[in-house]
Amino acid sequence: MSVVYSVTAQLLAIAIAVLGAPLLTGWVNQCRAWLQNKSAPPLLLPYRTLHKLFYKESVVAEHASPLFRAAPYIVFGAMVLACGIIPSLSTDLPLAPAADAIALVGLFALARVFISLAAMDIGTAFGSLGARREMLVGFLAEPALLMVLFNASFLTESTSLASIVETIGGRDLAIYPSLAVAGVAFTMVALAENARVPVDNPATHLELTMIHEAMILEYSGRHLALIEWAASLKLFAYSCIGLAIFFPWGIAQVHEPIGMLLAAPALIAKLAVGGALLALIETLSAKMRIFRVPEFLASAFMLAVIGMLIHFLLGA
Amino acid sequence: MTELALLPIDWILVAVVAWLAVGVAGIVRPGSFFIVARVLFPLGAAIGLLVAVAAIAALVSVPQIAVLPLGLPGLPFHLRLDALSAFFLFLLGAVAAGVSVFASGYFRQGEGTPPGLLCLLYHLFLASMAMVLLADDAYVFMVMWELMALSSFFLVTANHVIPEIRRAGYLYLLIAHIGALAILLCFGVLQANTGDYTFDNMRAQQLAPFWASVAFLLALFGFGAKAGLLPLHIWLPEAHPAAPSPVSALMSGVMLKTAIYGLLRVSFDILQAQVWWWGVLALVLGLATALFGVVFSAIQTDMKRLLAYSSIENIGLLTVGIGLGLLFAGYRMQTMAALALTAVLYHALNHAFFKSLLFLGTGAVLHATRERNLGKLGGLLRFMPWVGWLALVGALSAAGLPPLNGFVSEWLLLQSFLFTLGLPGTFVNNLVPVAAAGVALVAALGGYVMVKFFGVIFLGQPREPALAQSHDAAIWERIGLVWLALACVLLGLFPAQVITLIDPVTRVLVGDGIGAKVALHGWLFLAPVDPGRASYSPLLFLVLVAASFALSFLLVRTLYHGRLRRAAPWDCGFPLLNARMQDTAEGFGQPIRQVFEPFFRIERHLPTPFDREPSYRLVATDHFWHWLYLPVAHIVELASRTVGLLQQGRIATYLMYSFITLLVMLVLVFR
Amino acid sequence: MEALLFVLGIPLAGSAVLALFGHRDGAPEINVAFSLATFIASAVLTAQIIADGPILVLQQQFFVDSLNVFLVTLTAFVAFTTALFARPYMRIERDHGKMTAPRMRLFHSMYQLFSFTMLLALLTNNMGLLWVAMEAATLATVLLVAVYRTPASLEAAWKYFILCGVGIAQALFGTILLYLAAERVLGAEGGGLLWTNLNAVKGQLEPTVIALAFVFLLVGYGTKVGLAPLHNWLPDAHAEGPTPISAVLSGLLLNVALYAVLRCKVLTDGALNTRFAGDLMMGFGLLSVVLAAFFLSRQRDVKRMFAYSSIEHMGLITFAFGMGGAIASFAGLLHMTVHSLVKSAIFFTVGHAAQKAGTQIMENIRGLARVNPTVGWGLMVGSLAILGMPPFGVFASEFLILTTAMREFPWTTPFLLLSLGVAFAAVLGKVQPMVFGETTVKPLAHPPALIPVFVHLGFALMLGLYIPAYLNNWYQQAARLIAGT
Amino acid sequence: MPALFTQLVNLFAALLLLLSFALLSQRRVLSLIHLFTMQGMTLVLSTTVMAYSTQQPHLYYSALLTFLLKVLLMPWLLHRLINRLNVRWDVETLINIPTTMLLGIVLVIFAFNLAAPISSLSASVARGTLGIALACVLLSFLMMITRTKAIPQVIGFLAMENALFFAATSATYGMPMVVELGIALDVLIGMIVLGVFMFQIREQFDSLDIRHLESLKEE
Repeated sequence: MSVVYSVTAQLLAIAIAVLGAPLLTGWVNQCRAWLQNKSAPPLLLPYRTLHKLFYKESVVAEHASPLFRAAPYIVFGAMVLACGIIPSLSTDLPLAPAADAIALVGLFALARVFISLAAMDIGTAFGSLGARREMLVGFLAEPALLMVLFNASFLTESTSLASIVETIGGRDLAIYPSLAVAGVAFTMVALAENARVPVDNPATHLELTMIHEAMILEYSGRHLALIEWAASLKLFAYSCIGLAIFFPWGIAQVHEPIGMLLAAPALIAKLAVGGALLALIETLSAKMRIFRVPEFLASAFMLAVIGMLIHFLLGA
Repeated sequence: MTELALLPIDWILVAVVAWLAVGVAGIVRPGSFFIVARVLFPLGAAIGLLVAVAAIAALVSVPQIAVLPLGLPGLPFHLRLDALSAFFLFLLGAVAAGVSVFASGYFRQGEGTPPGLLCLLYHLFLASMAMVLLADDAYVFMVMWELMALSSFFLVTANHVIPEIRRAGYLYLLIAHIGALAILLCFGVLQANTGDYTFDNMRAQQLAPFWASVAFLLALFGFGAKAGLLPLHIWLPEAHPAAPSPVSALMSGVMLKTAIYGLLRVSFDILQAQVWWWGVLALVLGLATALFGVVFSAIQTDMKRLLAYSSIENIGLLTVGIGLGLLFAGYRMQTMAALALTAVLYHALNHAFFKSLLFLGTGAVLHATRERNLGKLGGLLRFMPWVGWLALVGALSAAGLPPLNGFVSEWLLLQSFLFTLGLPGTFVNNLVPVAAAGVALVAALGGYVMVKFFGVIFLGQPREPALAQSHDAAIWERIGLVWLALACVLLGLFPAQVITLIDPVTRVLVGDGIGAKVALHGWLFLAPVDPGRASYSPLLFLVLVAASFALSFLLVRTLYHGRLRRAAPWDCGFPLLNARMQDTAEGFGQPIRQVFEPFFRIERHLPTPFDREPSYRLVATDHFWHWLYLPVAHIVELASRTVGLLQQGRIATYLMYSFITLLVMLVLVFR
Repeated sequence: MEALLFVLGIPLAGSAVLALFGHRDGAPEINVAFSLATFIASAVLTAQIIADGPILVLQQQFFVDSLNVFLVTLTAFVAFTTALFARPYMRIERDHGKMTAPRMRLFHSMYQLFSFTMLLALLTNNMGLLWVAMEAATLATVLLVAVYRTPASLEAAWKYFILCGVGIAQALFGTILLYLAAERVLGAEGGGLLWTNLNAVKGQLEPTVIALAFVFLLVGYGTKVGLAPLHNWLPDAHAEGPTPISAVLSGLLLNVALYAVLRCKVLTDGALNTRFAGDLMMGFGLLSVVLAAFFLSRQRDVKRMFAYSSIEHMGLITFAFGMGGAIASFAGLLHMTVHSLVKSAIFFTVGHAAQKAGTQIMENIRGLARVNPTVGWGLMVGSLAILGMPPFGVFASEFLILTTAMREFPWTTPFLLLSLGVAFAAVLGKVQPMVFGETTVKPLAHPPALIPVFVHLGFALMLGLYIPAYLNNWYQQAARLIAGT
Repeated sequence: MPALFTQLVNLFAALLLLLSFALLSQRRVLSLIHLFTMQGMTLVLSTTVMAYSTQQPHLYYSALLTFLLKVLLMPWLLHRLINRLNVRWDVETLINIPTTMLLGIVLVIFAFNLAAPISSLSASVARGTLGIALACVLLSFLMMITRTKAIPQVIGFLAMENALFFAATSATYGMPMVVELGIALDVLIGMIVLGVFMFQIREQFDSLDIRHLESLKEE
């Protein structure tokens, strides 16, 4: 009986992620437009974009290697798996043991490496430039994210996301200073990883500043669609990580189908708020020069480490 | 494995003798290229396999002892094959098999030393490494240790016409020898004036903490010199690129591990890891080494130097793990120590495979293009697909990406950091998170380095027109590469099984292991303590990613279409785009150079607007060379000049020396 | 008994014969033949000693025990191989016009006389005769050092003569004091100079006199051992004399001088029952090792460099004997053996290398391995062996010495570590480009004699990996003798 | 044994010391040789006295030997040498004479103090002589250090041999005959070798100034 529940929970989680991720992107864009007094694009625009791109034929450079064409699928797959193991609705996920927090970071790294390699594959100036910048962001963002997760792990003596959520969510509301610091770090990392202002601007193609867009410049058609989708999946995944660690309440515990019915609206609500907050941050902050980025991320890294030190000093 | 007529140790001795025989056979017809390449090296590879199999057998069987009628009177060669030796012997054999097969296709006519001599030195190198791992008394250990250094020295200087290579070899042998002297003194302490140099006796000695620490420090210095720990790493980026690629592969992949073996053997097995601050020392030293290595490898423009620095990084990570193990063992937390050591051993194995794979890959590239400078390579994936894709496997595992092997060991290492809560002492407790952060940073930078390595060599467009003619690796080389790549994948996918094999080794070292617990949770999942705490299943991981890959692929094809048009890359409206405009290796390293500015000693030459032919040159060198080695050399030179004044040719002065000596001694008698 | 007479008689007769025919064409062969005969005789003698223990013959004037018999064999052997090497070498020198017929005669007869004095010094039981033999050895070689008659060689010989003469005079004074001390115990007719008698009564000898005597003896014989700061004659003499002489000086003379010191040390330890002698020897040894190491790193002349390396190794051996104890003494004896084997082998290769390049300046000797691999690799392997690289015997002894020092006298190890490191850097850094790289040397008229080189290195290799039982027994007995246990 | 002999031996010993000082201070080569001869003569006399007083026959032989060698042969050789090479100049010293003398006196005191405990043990007639012998050795050592020409240096060397010989005869009852013979032989050969050298050096550097022999050094 419980197996059925857990399997359904798993499938549901993946399905919500894959289908709902563009919606989240759309929502963020809409909020941003409102905040900037622009006429907002329709909420479902991302879906239309994806449809259009899938429909178009994809143009590939002559000497593109198979790696170039495989990369979008790998990235997409990685993101799907990421969403599959992050407890968004329920902590009772059969796939969760496949990868714990560290493996999750590894998963993101895998995606990053492949997209960067694909970007270098064509051999245009932009591609390699973007790849370099992406790796620059990555080599600081990854350890920072890992340290954030470590904060939670030290707190709960576990690296498995499910049990982290269960432990923190299980306790009654308490303020963990280490987690608070880690939360700030996580926000900064999330901004950088999802190519948002102030680190990168998804809406620009200005070669001086662009990171993510520079890498995918050569992509078109279905490949581009997959990458865009993967990007929104990544945003979704990060939001879910944040919610799972810092606001775990409402996520269904083991073997309670009713809880799952409650969890869905809770998740949606939390995501809505989170998206709005993200839009707010993007509106309030200005894009920074590319070489400010390491400092930005380094400070995130430091914050995460300090969080751990605080934990060891205060024992909380 | 009892159905073997001989014990594993006998098999390994047979293999050693066979290796020597192969080498000697090579010297019989030194000129004959065919025999050496097509007969002897494959033979050596087969022997390597034998060693690996026998080692596996030894891992699961009781320690075995052999005594050879050689050595000093009263001190014959004691050999002992316990789990620790067996583990490293397996590493040696398996890697050597792949490298030898590759080498049989690699060595060409007319490159420096005649092939027969190379064959002799190469197999002498292998045999001496095997003997080092078998050694059970100080004398045979030292003899084989130095023999290893010597044979590799001659291998490094195989192409001795080039002065840089001679210099590299010189530096290598010098530092190796000084390290060996330190190890010698370490054994001198350990034997505690009993005149009995067997390791058994050394285990029996109850050294005072002071002497134990002296011994440990000497060992750390000696083995660190061989492993390339800061600040004794200086030889490594010189010697590894100088050697022929198979030799570089063996040196990076296996020889450095013998140093790790020695450190484990002395600090855990013989000294029983008594003092906790040893761990702190090793931890800090290792962390510094790892960061230094990875940062330097990020800015290299020579592909083999890049790999050499990355070896320094990995040695650093191993040392961090050892330090953690020492720390835990110092506080008698054996299980945790076992976890850390499992990570160390696992990573040693992984590094052996992927690093030799990468070095062999560079060897193939070198032969195809005669070019080591990353700035002159590129786009080779199209011309040499075999090397390219196999190198990709190596690069991904070196980058520590799931589901390949590099990730498993890094995962284990980070896990063992997460268990430091129980450690007493605020200092240690504050050190640990910082160290963990450092390890994470190093791992991420490792990813950066590998993207640079693979992307610049194999992706993009050829930076030189000549590259278009470069041919793929021949069959022998392919076999070698495939063997190593396969090992990387398997080690990545079946960690639980590997750890059950590592278990007896950690039992030798700290009397505890995690194999049982891991086996408890089945073959699919890797959960060192319990799944609720941490678990990882690379196989499932791979399956899931692949599944979603396939699913999305099929869906896209079915719901939409598979139309694809080939066109020229988009030139952003600038029609004269060419291969030279790609990001260079220097460019790719530039962010790191900016972020880690203080690490380097940079000499930059920028062109001015008025230059006739503007040129840009940037040399980033090692601070240690200028701050440590040159001063030492200067001091020695100064001292010898001072001493030289004694000998100024006048006989009266010489008589004066004798006279004064006489008087002084007479005073000594009657004081 | 007879064997002993042969051992001493053959070289004496040889020098007489060669004094007559030494300038003929066949002279080198005669030289080899006599040396071979001596070697055979000494081998027989050794066999007898192993068979029926120490002997004391000719009114106790000659005494053969395990300590000196192995040195006798070693001496005879190295003298023989050196003669083999000298055969083509001196021919080439003659072709180069550096040797004339009378000089060849001088060389050959003096060569035999030298080996006679060495053997006499080893075999005699009489401290006075020992002194006489040592002095005679100087006199026999001093003219050979000057045999080229170049200003440099004359200067070297002059320094050799004066410094060693003065030094040895101190040794004579020491001997007199020894006799003085012995006379009070043994009486005027008691054969107070016979080592066996002295050894028998060493417990009753007057400590102060013996201490004083040992000081003089150490200064005297130490000068010939080449202990710093009494070593100054050694590099010059080695560098300027013909290479066979450099080989025997390094390989034999130093050993014999050290043997004399050892005999005296045994008596002194017996008389004083303190570490006095040992400490002095350790001090000298350490000083020599350190100084020599730093000298090594500034040499330009190849023979001079290896002369300093001899000083370093003699220092190491003296240090080992100074430490005392069974293991260290064993190591010292082993080191004596392998050093004289390896060092003479090195001088053989160096001699040919210098002949090929027409110079002894190392900057001008390049890439030997290209033109003549055997010489090149011989030099390389020999240098590595002398630097203490296993599996050669030098490593075995250094292993024992260092490990013993680390526990008994830890304060000495930094010095040893430092100087061994510096020496390694110096010698390897100079030899490597000589052997490898682009070449500057040209082939020779006569085929070089390299069998001795590889025979020596082969023995050194064997001693590093496997020490035969009977050899081991020698070493053990001798070590017991020296360590006085 | 009668005190007379002891006094005689002591007298000769004092004479020997005196001669050593004279050697140390003397500039002219010819007179150096004369002094050396006188030293030898003193040695012979003291040896004979010892032999007579202690009834040791072999001391007579050694006295005879000394006479032949050190009184007749050596001086003759030296004379021939300086005639052949005609080097009869004054010898300038490295350190000026008075300083040398002062050093010498210090050495003598040092030697006496050194020998005091030993000579009290000496079984032989002449107790004080050992100290004197030691002093002579050190003095001739000093002489060798200070002289810049070859022949004076050699004379210093021979004087040292004399001192040693004196020590051998007076402090002990003389060395065994075989040793004596050996020593004598060595000294003889040494002289000859030296002579040969002198000529060689002469023909190479056309002078016997050993400051020409300073080229072999660590540059």
